[in-house]
Amino acid sequence: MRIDHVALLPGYAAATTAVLVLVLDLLFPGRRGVVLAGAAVGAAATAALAFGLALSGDEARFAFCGSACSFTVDGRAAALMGVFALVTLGVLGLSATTRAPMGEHCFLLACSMTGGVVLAGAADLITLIVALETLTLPLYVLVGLRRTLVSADAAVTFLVVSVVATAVSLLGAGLLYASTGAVHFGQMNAAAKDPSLRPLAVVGCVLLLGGLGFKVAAVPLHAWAPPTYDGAPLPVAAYLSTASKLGGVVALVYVSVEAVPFEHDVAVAALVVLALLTMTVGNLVALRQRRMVRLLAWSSIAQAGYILAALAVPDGGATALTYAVFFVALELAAFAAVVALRTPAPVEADARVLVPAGGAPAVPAAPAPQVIDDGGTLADYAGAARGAPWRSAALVLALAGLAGLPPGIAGLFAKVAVVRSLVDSDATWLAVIVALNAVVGLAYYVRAGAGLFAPAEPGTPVRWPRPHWTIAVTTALIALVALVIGFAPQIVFDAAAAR
Amino acid sequence: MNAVLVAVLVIPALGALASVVIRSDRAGRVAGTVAAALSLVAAALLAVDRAPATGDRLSPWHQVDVAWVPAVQLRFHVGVDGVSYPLVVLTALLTLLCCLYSLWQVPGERNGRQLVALLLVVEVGIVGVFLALDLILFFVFFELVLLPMYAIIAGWGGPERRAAARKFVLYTLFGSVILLVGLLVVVTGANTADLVTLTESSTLGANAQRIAFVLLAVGFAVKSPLWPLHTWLPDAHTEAPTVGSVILAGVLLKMGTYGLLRIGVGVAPDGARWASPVLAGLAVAAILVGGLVCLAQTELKRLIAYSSVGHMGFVLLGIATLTTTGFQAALIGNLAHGVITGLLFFLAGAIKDRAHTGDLGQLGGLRETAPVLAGLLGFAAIASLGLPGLAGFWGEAFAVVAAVQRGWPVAAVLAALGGALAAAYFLRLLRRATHGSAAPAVVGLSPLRRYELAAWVPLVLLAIALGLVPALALTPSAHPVRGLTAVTHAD
Amino acid sequence: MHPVIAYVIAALLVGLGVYGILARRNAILVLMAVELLLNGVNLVLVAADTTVKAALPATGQAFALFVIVLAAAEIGVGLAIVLQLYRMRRSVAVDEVPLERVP
Amino acid sequence: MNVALAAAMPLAPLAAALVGFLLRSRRSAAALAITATSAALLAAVILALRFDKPVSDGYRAADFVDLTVEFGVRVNGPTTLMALAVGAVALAVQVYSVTYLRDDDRYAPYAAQVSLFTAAMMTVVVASDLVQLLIGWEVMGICSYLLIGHDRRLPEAPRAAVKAFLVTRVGDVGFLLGIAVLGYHAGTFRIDDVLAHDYTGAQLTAACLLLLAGVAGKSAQFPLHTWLPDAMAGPTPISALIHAATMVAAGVYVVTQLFPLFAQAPAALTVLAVMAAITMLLGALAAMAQADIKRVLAWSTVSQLGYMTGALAVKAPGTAMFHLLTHAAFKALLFLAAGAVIHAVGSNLISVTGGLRRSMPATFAATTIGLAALAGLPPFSGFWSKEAILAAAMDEGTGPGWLVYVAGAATVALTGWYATSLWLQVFLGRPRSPAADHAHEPGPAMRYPVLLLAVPAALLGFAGLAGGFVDRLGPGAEEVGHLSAALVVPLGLALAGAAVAWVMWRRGRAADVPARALLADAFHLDAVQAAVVSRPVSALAGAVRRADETAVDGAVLGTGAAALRSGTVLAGAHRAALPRAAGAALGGALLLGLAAILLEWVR
Repeated sequence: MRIDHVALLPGYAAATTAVLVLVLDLLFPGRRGVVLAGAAVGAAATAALAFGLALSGDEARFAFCGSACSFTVDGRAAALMGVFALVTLGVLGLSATTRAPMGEHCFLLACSMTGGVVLAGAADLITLIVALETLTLPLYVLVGLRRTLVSADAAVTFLVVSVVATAVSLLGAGLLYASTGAVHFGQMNAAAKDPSLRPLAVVGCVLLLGGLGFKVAAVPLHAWAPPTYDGAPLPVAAYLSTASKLGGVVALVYVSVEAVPFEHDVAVAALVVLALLTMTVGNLVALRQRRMVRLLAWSSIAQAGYILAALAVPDGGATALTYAVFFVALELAAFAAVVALRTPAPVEADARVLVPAGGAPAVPAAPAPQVIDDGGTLADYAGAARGAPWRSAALVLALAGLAGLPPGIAGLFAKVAVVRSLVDSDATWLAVIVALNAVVGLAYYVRAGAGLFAPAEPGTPVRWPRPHWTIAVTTALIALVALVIGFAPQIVFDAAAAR
Repeated sequence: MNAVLVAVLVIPALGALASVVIRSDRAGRVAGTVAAALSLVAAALLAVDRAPATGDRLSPWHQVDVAWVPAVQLRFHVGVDGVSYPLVVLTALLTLLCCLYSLWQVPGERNGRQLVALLLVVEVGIVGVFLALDLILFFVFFELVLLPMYAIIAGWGGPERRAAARKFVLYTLFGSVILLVGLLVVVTGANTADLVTLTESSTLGANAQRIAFVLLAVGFAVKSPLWPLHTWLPDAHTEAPTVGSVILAGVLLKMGTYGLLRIGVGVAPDGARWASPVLAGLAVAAILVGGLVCLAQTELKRLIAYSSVGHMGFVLLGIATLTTTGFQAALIGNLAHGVITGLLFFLAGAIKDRAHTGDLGQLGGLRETAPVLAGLLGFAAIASLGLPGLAGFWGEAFAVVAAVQRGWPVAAVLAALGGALAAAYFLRLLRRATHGSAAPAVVGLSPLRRYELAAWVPLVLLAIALGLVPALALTPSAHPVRGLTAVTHAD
Repeated sequence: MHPVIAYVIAALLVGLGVYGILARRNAILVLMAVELLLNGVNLVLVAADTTVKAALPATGQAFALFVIVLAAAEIGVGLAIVLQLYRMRRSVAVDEVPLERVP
Repeated sequence: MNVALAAAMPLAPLAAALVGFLLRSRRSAAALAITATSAALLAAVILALRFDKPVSDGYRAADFVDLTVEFGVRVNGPTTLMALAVGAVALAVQVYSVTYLRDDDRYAPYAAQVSLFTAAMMTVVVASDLVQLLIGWEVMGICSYLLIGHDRRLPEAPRAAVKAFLVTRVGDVGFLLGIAVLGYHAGTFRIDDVLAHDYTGAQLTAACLLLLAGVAGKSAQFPLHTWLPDAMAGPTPISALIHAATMVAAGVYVVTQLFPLFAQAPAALTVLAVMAAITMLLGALAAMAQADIKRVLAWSTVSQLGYMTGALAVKAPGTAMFHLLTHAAFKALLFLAAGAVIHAVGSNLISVTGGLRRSMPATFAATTIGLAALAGLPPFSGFWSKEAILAAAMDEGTGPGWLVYVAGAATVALTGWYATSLWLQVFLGRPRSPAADHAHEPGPAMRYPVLLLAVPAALLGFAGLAGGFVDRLGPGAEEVGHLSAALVVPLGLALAGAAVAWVMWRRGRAADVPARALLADAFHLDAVQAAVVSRPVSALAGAVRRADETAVDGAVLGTGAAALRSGTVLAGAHRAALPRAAGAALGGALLLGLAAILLEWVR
């Protein structure tokens, strides 16, 4: 049993973070700031270790090796670990004003992060599924932490669909094992000899993929996403639509590309069906959404469709991961901007100038804002462009990127990469469908973006309340990252291709 | 000189940044305008100390070539040659004029510096399209224009602006995603995105070329626009603010025709030869439909928009003939249309701002109340109907000649009749708008302001200059055009 | 004992689970049904160890252990959340939980 | 030197025009216009005196790689004469207009437009390249459009202007295509090269017929003549300049310049002959029934142009040139004199004139000369040219020849009739209105041009006796200056026509010709044109617009609406409770599994 602890360092760091948070919460009861800071430091350390690992040397590191290894950390895996940590860091930064008890909030996020970090290194089915569950389980609680009806509903929805999906994927895994007798990615390939067991393997493979499809909210396993995102606190929704989804993509890539290439044609068929359904349904339903978070939820479903399409072509794994990373950055930026726009700083009911019915702004002492921490409707964003130009700019940037247009060049390159890999493997028809779906997508992104510029209805503040400073800083940083990787996308491409 | 090449792209970007960052509206507008002026200077400078023609097909005067995203074979490869140079200068010029115009006049007194900033961003995109020598880079710039233009229409446009802007952005995005697929078919097929390499020696198979050309043609046809993919244009023009219409008609449409010539024909010559008859048929249809619709059109800006459909039809007919005459006609037709239609939209905007109506039924007798405006409108209309001696003539007449050359007499006859139609509807326009006794709507119009004349006069002069000295536009493009036809007839 | 028996039982368990998930309105019962399904999976894994030539002996049993742990964790968290739901709704009927939120 | 002179002829007025559009004060505008036109005329005179041998020179103006266009000058005999005529008439009109438009606040642009027109016509005259010629050709058209529409008091002016431009433009479609054919096959548009290049018969016939369309438009030949009478809505000097002396003659001139091509295309010439015969008869018949002085002259112009094209049809371009020149002289004279009359009585109607002989002696004398020339009475200029044409037609002898001859002879009689009738009604008898009573001669600026033009109108015919002049006319001028016995026939017919007119006038029934309404409306050809062309086109336009908005755009909007609708439907499917989500997940996954199994089995 060989164990390379260096490979495990990020995992250790992540787990330690969780423990640290518990301890801090114990030592400094009620000191939200301290706990948050501790969690942030932990996440940052994890990220640092992961990227250090990614940059140190090219050869992969292994742990828990018998005849085959259960944990492999190559450049790509390390980079993915880093991304998980960074996303968690960002979400922590957005959580400053969450109404949930900070200790639990941070602890659960740290646990989830641990799951993500481990997932990135998983090299057999067991590790993969366990890590995925570690990533998901805390989220049930996170969604339900607020004592409100919507969040309880959301939590239950999430829970039920999730456990069902997990059961399905476990069934698939079981059948795969029953047909191949191996759980390590490398060996399943080699072991798949017996033709009589082939149908079993096929079903197992498809069921596994289907179950994993739940994580990326692939149609028809998607219906949980909109209510869950909408019911969850905004930071948690952000985490769900980024880290959790990235976890799903990683799992899908590992299974479809690494584990069961011998069933690739079947996997391809399943993935193409899922992709077509997902992108089309997601985009069309998103057209009719009135609430910001639901719109983002449906749009993220559609985006998952593009990722699945990329997966459907041979060696599309790298492309899918690339797209997923770009998407995560932009989606996180979008949610950050929404958080910044929607959650006002705790107190300071400062002199809030109201838009009068007509004439010059008057200055009445407006009532302190009731605490709002959900996305609200698109109409609630009217006047944001004038009231909060920078935050609006960030949101517009993110939406443009998700639509795949400049100034969000990152999104543009993501689309180009996907379409390119499709065209490259003579799936031009699929490329065309993806392209047309992008057009439908723009329709609602534009609507959401234009909503910011609509004139504010009289009675609302002209200057929007300023967000908590950590949220402001985090939003700025995330937006900056989203912008920068647009101009230096090669980093992501390389990382996704590094083995 | 390569520094200048980059400067042409960077200066407007910085200008846009400045005019957004600067707090005061006035100062922001001025900063943007200065940037526009500088970029015009830079663009003009591109003509000096050109590199000697190396390749026989595509040999830029100056070029910059830096790796950017190897993963998608994207290099930052920009360069200028005789085909793109006039268009670059025209773009810079029109942007400057629009910025000047916006210094004083912004529709509905909305925020002016943002408008200027958006204009500059659009300039970056369009100039980038004309300069790009890498297919993916070309696409990036092609997309860059989309949202700013949407914002210009939706933010500063007329009453129906939101719907029109929406239609514009979705329809043109449809075009450009198809274009993307086409470009990637080429890139993955030839395993390079470098336009020079692709033009010098096209390694694409015949079948790939056909697929690629069809996709590219559809993509560019939406932008140009080519009938029947044109219906976003009238709405966009009718609702867009004056400067928006000017940029849209003046240079934005040219991205389509330029792309079709530079990339469609240059990269997939066999595909082009295979599809050219269909293209020509559609072009002729565009000419006739545009003319006939204009003849039955009653709204000033809509009429001009549809006339653009007709004019672009001539340009596309020229390209479709795949003859040097046709290409040259298309290129000068591009320029002429940019200058003249830009002027027409300026004038139409001035009229609508004053008379508060674009309905030809309510206008009339303009020459009694505003003789100068009427005179300029008359000039622009006459230039636009392709009167010999003015810019419009060369493109249209020689598109017809090229059709005869290619052995398409029917197309030639129909196109020439389309020219007569143009005369019919423009004279109808003049008769409705300027002749007769003054209608109530045009009584007591505010006089022309100095900045308006400042924005218009350069276009008037350019229209005359291009008409009397076509060599201005034709001489620089002669060599590259010969190269292109060398491609299309290499068999 | 012939492994077929085990597989048949597993299939039955899975079928029961699926039926329960689709038919039950009570959240607790739905979770139970999932449990049944998972147990079917466990049975498959364990039985597989006897039928298939495993690359690594007894992998299936190890896997089964993990599945049991997972199931326990899910149930734990799940019950907590169902309790929360009960607090809010005074009912644990899943078909009273809307997917669409009326704004 | 000759090249420079030739270049100066168009360039001077062009400069004047470009500057003139910016001017406001009428004094400076007039000074500029007259100076420039005089310069052009001077250049023309010097060129005519210095001219020894044809020259041609130019530079490459437009490079279409395998086709090039050059701008340049090309001088030969006819060129010099044409330039003289244009310059002289233009100058006369500019001077005349200063007084005629005394109280018009838009004189400045008017003068500039006349200068621009002069430049364009001069371009046509000296052009060395077909495309360059086309430029002048169409700029003339637009100028005539602007000038016809000049008068704001006339409600019909804008319509007439549009009609004039459109009808000629339709003809120019053919002209452009003809040029395209010629230029494409010759690989160049230089006239000399085009004439040198040898085309196949088919190419030539096609090209020449296409060119003829343009010629018919500009030179108001049937069936494209309908715009000319309406064009009389323009100010009288414009009618004199454009619609009598020069522009309408441009078509004829161009054919004389390209005649070597036509000579090899007999089919085209036959068509031309038929066109000419119809045109001259139609014009004369219509002229008989007009009640408006200017319209009488307009229709007579149509008819006289028929003579010129007839001469071309019988391979006598030189003779056509000769008639073109004489006609330019006497028709300009007639229009300017008519302008004086209209100026005096304040109306175009013949019925309000009468007995102006005493009150306007100078105008009377001038008009007498002009009408005599028009009717073809010796020794006035029209006599000589018309005789030459008929003689040429008789010598040609073939079908076209006889056609032209017969039509020409008949037209001579009709012309004699309406010329005499007009002369009698306007100047003799007693005044028929108070305005005619108090009529008086116009100011000198209007009088002298008339009197000066009277000289060539009277004497230009004798130039036909001078050999040098005949050589200048170019080929096909053999008949010019040679009188034969055959001339008694047309002469007799002319006198007969005149006599009949005199008799009718004495009976006081000068106005009522048979089938007056039909003739006055020129056989309702306008209505025919409207029914056959205008209305169908506008109907088509309406239909196309509707189709474009409903079908083409409808498809686009329909797509969008369909997407939204399907979105609504799908969204409705999600308006449900949790179990549906779980069921969908489970069902979906299991269905995928089943599908996979089936896939396996079919394999």
